[in-house]
Amino acid sequence: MDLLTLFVAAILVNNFVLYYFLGICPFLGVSKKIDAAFSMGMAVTFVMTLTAVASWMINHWILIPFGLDYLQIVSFILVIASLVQLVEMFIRKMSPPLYQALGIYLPLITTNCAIMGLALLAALKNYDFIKTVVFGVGSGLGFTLAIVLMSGIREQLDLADVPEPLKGAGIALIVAGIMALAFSGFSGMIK
Amino acid sequence: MPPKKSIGAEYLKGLWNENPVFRQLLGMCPTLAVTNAVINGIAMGLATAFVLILSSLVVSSIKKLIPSQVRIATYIVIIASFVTIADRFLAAFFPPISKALGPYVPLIVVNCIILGRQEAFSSRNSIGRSLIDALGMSTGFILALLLLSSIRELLGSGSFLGHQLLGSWFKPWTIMILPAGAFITLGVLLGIALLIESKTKARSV
Amino acid sequence: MQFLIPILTLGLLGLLFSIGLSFAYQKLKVEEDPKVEAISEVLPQANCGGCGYSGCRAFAEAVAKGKAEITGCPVGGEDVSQKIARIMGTEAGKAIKKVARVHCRGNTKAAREKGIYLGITTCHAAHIIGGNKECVYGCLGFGDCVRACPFDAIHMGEEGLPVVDADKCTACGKCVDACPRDIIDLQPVSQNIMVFCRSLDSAAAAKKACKNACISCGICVRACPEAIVLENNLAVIKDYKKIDPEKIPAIEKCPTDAIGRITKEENHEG
Amino acid sequence: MRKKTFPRGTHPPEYKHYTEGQRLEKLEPPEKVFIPLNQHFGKPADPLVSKGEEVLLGQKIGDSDELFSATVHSSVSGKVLFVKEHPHPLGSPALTVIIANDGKDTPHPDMKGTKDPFSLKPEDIRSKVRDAGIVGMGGAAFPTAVKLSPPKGKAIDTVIINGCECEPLLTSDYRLMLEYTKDIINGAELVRKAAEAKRIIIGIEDNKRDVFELFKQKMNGFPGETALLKTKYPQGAEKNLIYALLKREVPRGGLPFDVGVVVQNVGTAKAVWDAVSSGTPLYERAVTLSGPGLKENKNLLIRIGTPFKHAVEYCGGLKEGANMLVMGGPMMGLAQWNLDTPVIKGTSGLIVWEEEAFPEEFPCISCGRCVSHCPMGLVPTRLMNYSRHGYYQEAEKWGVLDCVECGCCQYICPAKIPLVHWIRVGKNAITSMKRKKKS
Amino acid sequence: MKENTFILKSSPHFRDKDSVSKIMYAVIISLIPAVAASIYFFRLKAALIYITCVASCLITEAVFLKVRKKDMHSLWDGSAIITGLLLAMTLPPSLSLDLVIIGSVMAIALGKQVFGGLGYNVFNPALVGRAFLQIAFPVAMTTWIPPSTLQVNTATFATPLGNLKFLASITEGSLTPLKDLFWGNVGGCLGETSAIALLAGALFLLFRKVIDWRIPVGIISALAVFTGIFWITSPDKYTHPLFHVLAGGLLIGAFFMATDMVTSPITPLGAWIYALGIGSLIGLIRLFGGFPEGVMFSILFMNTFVPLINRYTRPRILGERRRRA
Repeated sequence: MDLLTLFVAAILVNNFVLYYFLGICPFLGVSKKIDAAFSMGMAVTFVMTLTAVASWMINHWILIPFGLDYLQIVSFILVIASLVQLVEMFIRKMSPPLYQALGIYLPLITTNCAIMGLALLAALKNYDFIKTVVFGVGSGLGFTLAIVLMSGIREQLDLADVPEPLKGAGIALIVAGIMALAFSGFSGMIK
Repeated sequence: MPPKKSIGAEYLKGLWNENPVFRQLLGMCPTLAVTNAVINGIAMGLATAFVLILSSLVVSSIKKLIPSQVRIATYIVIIASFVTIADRFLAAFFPPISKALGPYVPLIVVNCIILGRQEAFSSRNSIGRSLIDALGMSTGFILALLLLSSIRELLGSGSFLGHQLLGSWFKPWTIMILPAGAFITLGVLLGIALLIESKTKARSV
Repeated sequence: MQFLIPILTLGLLGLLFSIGLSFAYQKLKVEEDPKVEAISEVLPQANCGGCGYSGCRAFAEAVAKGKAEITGCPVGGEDVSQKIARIMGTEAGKAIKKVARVHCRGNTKAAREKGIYLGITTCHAAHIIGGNKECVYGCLGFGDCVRACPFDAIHMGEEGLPVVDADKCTACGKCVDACPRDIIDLQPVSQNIMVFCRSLDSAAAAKKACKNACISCGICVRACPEAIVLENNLAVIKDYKKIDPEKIPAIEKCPTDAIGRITKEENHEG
Repeated sequence: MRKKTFPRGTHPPEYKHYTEGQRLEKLEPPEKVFIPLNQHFGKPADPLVSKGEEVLLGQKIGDSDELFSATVHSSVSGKVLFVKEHPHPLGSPALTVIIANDGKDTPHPDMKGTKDPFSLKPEDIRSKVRDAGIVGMGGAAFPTAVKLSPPKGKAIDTVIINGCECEPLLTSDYRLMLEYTKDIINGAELVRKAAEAKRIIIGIEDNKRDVFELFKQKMNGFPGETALLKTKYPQGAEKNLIYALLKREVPRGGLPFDVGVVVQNVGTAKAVWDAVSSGTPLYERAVTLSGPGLKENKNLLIRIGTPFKHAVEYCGGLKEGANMLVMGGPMMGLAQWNLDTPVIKGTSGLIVWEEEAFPEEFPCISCGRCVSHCPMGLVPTRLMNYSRHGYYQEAEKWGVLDCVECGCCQYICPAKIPLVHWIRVGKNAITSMKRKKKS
Repeated sequence: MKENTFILKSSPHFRDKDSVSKIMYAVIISLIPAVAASIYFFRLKAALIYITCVASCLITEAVFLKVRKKDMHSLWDGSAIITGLLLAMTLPPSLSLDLVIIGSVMAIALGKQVFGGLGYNVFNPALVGRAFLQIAFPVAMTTWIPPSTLQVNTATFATPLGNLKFLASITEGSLTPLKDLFWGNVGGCLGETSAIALLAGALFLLFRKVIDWRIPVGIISALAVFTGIFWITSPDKYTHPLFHVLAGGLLIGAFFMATDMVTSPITPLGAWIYALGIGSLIGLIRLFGGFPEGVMFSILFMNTFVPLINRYTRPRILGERRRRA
């Protein structure tokens, strides 16, 4: 039940985008088309899961035993950057269609603060291994939900008469704000 | 390569024309996350400026030594080191602020402003120019954070830097210090920024 | 010992990853279009994803393949899009600068209206129900070309005909595609004499529909038979190079102004 | 008996009472007729006559080697004045044979009847139909001979005779059905034979119950039935009619023979009978002249090529202020601007009224009425939006090419958005893009 | 005969008489019984809130139209008045008027005009205004006063749903009687109290086919099923579905807010998905959430799904092969 709560909370209540403000860049950038947004979401979920595993291992097997907590930032970012690049190359080699669907979003993920944020938050909250993984998957799905909803709305707004200065990022942020309002209805559901 | 700008222009472009937040839409995560109070915004801005300026200095001074295949990785390591220093410094001397900023100080490492400037500017320009550029960008970033956090703190708590400014008649808009308020305020500010831009452009043509 | 552990850890991690990466890099190198490189060069390299693509490189590739708009980079703004346009343009059109030209002088005074048009006010929409003017070949005047221009180089003139700003025009061809009646084409900027009519109607019908229509009288053909011919009731400049500059005044004797030099109003240069 | 129908659709006011009781009158041919060579779906015919030539009534004056084309015949006897461009009801001017009527109506010797039409072989019927220049007379003017010769492997089992006349105001088909019942049934039987089908279904809307009963009686002895349909627009649209009667769905982008059906308008059936039994080619058709803008409302049998002006004057002329002239019904008809334009084979009606100011247009409020009324199952508002913003690929994905332009969506739209016009823009853009790609 | 004075336009040439403003004014008419009921229950205070709300909505709308150089005519298409009325109906009667103005401005500005005005908004404007107030001023928005027809202790007064939230067990306390809920003799937001008045207006709208019947039916049945399951399994902890249907803002939400044409799906199947989603989310939030009421959040949340729903519930085109199962 704890795990389920954690999972649902990561998706709805403590949504990475709408609550933690993580991954805003791709959230604004790759949310113009639903298909792209969904692929991006899936790619992020995938990388988040991997990162959750890798960062937990680094943190608990190397950094903590040696008392090197302060190297967290450097080593996490190294892990993520290399991991993403390896995965990209691997996918490109193994499955070109998958690369077309997911791989092209991977470079963008390297500098995506959602991934780094996940590693840091998981370390900060002292989750055990299983919890870290669940947290990773849930957060990834939460990101996917937010970005796909956003892309649906933006596809519709593309056809709307949005005031000129607000077109693009402006209206997207306002929509995100109202989405955050709507999502806040779930607060209190999970303590 | 575009024609060289004067030193002044190189500095000023970060304030408006290439303002990282309002014009380039970079570094949105910290911009939104830590601006619920002015003090947090300033601290974040300063920390980012510290990292940006020092990384720019280092990158521009060793730019010839870095092989191009691993340049991004190298930049990241350099940035990460300075971020660690900033993080530790805040934790040691300003624990409450460090606590308030939470994971967002370490997250400076993935702030696109910093990496973007290294790739786009420091790796191609002299140390002096990079320094000016980094200073300009930092100022632009700090100003953006200051603006956003002032609005949010003023409306959300009726105060500025913790001092109660608005009288008791004012009912604070709690929403402004919550995520929804952050998004909406920034969205509206972006709209205003673009509006000003298009107005000034129309006049200059 | 205190210093050694972090150095070792980081060093080992770095070594591990760099070996893996360089190995993979060697294995998976991909050949690339030089245009991609060139476009990549002028992009801001912020990898912000604002264009909808995964980073600047992906955007450059998409532009090079013609999938993305040259104005797609929101960070770079107009500056960058013009640079990209130039990169893409030099590939396509080499040295001669071309501009869009409008081949119709059926302005609000000259062309007769058919009736009261109460439809959607775009050229395309008017065209599919037969247009608002009696001439079915001429400009409809609703400005589809103006809306299509990404460089703000076409404006609707006072008399209901589009005017091209030759300085701003990059000859991208958007307006040519947008015009449902094919009255815009791209021509070398130096070419200043042309036929301002596309009507294939017989003389009487054309004259009735528009005061400035080509009535296939043949004056221009007689003035310069080596370059101009009549085809389907319309004068056509077959070979611009063969027009003798001395014969231009004779050509300009056209009774309906359907052929002649581009006027200042029609060409906003410098 | 349960009335058959199709899902969705709408029911605009009928206004059929204007002309319902008006018998079909023969309109005397005018002094000059203007016969366009392009009166059908497909390639225009090539002229067979030239300036100054004498022609006889029913003489072939245009033909083409193309499959998708139809022959054109003179509707009067007299002298050819010109062969040149003339205003055409479909929009741009088209090549037209202009004939001065000598008033004698001397018939062409080729107009010979057949003694026993029902004993003819299918291919003979088809060639007679082609020679007579018969096209679909409901409005689309698809060459009938082509419709009767399905490609190999597509067997036809049912002939549907379309007696719906679902367009408001029009009653020309109704009068035909009332006055030429036997001819229509005979024509239907010939169509069935030509298409080698098993049965005939005559579909009639329940606002024409008298005609339904009449056909039910007279269909005795013919292989087929008469079906009563609910009065609903667009009941007479081919794909919807097939669905209503047989519950078969013509595949997207397909034609009725993909589901073993041929649909013919009642007017076409009569024309087929005339062509085969008496050798008369298609040079005359029934036209409803109606609407509040005309002094008198009538149903007329008009020679092809008669200018609108002539017919309008026969009805007493236009009323003051009449500013809307539509060829066809008010839902799918084409707005006309010139009274010199001639009646063609696809002219089912000429409607005139005074149009008030254009209603104020609102933004779409997504009420969904267009969706719940579209007989094709499309989302018109989305197609409109994609088309308006130039997203033609998306529009195509959402089925813009499946739109039959029946006009239900725009009729029902509370925001008064010109949905059909936008959809036509989208369709046009997509087809021209495809044409460009091919070339 | 005059030439070239005919009108050129595309078919169809007939148009139905219904129009957007007629639809809007039908909605306004349908709200009259509920507005009248609330003025009866809460007297002058209610009237003041209504006037302030509608006026500030109209003014905000006018300012936007002016700045964007749009036709002032569309100020009177009725949509701004509806937003004002609906927003007022969801406010607690005790709310001070300055907050009412803030809410109205936010409803029109953030909920409608930033998207381009009528027809383009993604979220229900009245609910955006309401949600803004709820999050900005949580205390003011949950301070209730009893209707003037009810004699109770004002200090501990709560709404029927609030009551429900505080009760440890259904059996121990006194639930608001259903009869009061039905007539509206209870505390709560202005317009949501009287079920009978709301139903009267809703019937009119359904009769005029202004609203899609699927949406209220879907919402109410989903909520009834959701709460019904818990009621059957443990009736001492949870109350029966009828209470949930009549209490709080459910009726006004189901009939007047969720059915807002602009922000609800356009396809029939979409309407079902949307309605069932709202209904179950309301149940979820009411039974397990931190707020006593979930109508507003549920509708806003499902509003975000509408573009996706519209996209993936496209009707089958005639002749299109059925999708493989």
